[in-house]
Amino acid sequence: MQHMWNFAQLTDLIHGWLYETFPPAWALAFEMIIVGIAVIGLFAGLGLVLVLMERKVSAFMQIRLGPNRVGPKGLMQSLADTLKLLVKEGMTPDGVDRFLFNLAPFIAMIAAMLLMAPIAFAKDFQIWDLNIGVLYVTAISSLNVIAILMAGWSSNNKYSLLGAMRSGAQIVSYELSAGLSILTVVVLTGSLQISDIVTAQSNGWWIFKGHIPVLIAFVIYMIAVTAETNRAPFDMAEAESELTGGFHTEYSGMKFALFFLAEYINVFIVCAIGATLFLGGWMPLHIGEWTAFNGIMDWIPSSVWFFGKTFFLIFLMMWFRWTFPRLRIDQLLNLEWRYLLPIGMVNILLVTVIAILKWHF
Amino acid sequence: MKGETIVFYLLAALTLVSAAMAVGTRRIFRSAVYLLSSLIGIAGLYFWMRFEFAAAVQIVVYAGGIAVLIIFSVFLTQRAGDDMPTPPMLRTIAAAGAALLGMGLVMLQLVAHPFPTPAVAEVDRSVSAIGRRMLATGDDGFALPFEVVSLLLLAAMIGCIVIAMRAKPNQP
Amino acid sequence: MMEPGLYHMLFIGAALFFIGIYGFLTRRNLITMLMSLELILNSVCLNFIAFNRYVWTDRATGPSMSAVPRI
Amino acid sequence: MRIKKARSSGRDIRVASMNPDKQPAKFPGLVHETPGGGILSGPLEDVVNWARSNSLWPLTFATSCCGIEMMSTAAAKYDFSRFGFEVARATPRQADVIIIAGTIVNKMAPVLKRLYDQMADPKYVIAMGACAISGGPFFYNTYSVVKGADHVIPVDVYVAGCPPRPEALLHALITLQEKIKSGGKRERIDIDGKNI
Repeated sequence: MQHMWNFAQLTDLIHGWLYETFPPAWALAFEMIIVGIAVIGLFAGLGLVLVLMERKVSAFMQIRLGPNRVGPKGLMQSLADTLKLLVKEGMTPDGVDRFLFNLAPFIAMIAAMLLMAPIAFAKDFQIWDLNIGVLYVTAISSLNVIAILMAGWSSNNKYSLLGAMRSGAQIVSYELSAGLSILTVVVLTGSLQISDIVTAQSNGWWIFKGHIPVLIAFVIYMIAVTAETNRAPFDMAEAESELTGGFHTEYSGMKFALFFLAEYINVFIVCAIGATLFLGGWMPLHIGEWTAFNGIMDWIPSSVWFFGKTFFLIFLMMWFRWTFPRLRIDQLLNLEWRYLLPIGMVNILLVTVIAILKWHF
Repeated sequence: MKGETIVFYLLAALTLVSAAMAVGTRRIFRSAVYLLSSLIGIAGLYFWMRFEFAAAVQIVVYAGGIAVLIIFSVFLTQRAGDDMPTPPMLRTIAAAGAALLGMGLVMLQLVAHPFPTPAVAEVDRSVSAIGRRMLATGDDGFALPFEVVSLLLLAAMIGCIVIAMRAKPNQP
Repeated sequence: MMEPGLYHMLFIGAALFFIGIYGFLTRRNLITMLMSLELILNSVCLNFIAFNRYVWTDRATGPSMSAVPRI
Repeated sequence: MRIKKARSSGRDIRVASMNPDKQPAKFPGLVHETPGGGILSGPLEDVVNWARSNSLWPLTFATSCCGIEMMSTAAAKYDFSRFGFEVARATPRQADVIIIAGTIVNKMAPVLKRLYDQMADPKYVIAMGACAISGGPFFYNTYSVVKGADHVIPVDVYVAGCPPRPEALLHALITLQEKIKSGGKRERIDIDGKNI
């Protein structure tokens, strides 16, 4: 395949240079440091971009203008917010469990950072292509609920506790649906590895190849991850009109900003996984054996494909947020246990039949 | 010293120290959090041994399931903010003595017993191999335990549904 | 310090087991006893995996076996 | 001649300001000397003030009809999100500015004080409408209304009106922005040299 910018050359160049110049242990350490800095940089950049995007999308949905005074077209708005949150006072109120209260935002942040590892940002550009990539993502994303429960309990505040418990119930139950819809693609691919899943889509994305069951799985996945990242219409954990701020009621300044950032990073990650599973990740739009068409599509760099798809899904989630009213907690649990989960289970049976009989393209 | 060795000792320290804190602390919520970090340390050990599937399952089951279950039951049944009463001195000493004695015996056995360390080819730890073994009926298959556990799970699910079902309102 | 191997893993497993035993004997609270029991179960799983890694490396028995107590 | 006199008098003031004992008698107040000259911290302070002024997150706090105007300011026609105000926080820990939109009655006053105390520094206050400024229509013959929110908490910007139009609130917010940008801080009260 022809690509204009190939990240593999760049990473190989750095890798080779490091191992030629230094002894292996040092080279490994330097690589770790480089990856760490890159991930933190990506975090900061994504946080700024996504917060601004949320505000602009909300303005677009509500026929407003959105931030447009700070910097050109309001582009510096989220930078100003970040700087303000950095220099704002970070309180630790009396009566909280200090250790857990201060630990919780970092746990949320670390969980979000660990999730970056198996995501393929472009062709041959991946931090850790481990053989259980998708399962790893499912596993680590369940650590997030612990951070929320910790924050909610240690705040010593009834709103926080209620928000945390709601959030726990919600995340644990919606994880099942998300897992089932991830499994549909795993069944079709026959592998949990992210790179395998992406290469399996080189002649068409699963959402096209897998007939209607995969489409259903995609819809269920989007609903479930919207709930799992605690975003409206499923933002029971921080329902402002009922719980003032939910689990982060008592957090201020930078500790709150870490929660805020972790939420947006989680949104990015679930959308990236969704794009990888259903929309082919960095794989350009290929249609079967149409060589000419595929060749044209290959000229668009793979990172552009990946970020394009991911941001499309993020836009979808923001669209949900500013369109639907919030669900009540019983409606939320009913939706999961009475509709999504049974549909998902039947759906995975259908997909298994399709995969065994090789009906997919 | 290799980097791997350092990582191993860090993970071992995390596991053991947080396990000890989990049984030692007097606040029940903190105890649950320490337990969770100990279990994550074990998952790290699995990653260290390159059993990625076992590690991921460990995190899914314990962080996603059991820790949340324990924390919820703490919230719903205990007064999570209060300190638990300290156990009587005699019981502490007896328990510590029993644990140390058992530990010593096990260590004696461990040191005395030479385990074979064959240089066999690397094990196929892929998920599909584990899956085949789970459903194999032959000499080293796990079909029977798998089915028994499935039956147990089914019973548990039905029990959950029965408990959660709303009692029918009495028809007048 | 030595290169970590089977004995290190078995030591960790044994230590976890007896920490769990200690907790099980000292606590008089159902939930904390359950938590100690989790430690004991985990030490067993760790032993399975360690044996599979270092002794009987030709089969994927360890992960399968350790999956059963977890369920 | 006049210019020269002005210059010399200016120099006098500068000299006087360096030595607090020799201040001109008419000068109302004390001039405090800052050691150093603030060259290093100046630009950083400016950047921080720029960030603070452009990201004023209001607390959702509305006690009466001014709240409707506040909502109108937030809605599509006036849209205070243009200036970066739209992230209304329900919890005082995360809010920067409290817009007192409405009457403060005696029962509300302790709550208002508590909310203000719960906010993280730096925090700003806008008194919106006649009631919050002075008790407004309830100034006479009422036993239950606080005659101005500044009896309870310090106020940065007052907006007149009953209720003020959304443009007035926008103007107040921009005034607050300018106040922060110019480095104007509300003095903290010192009692026996201790900041409270």
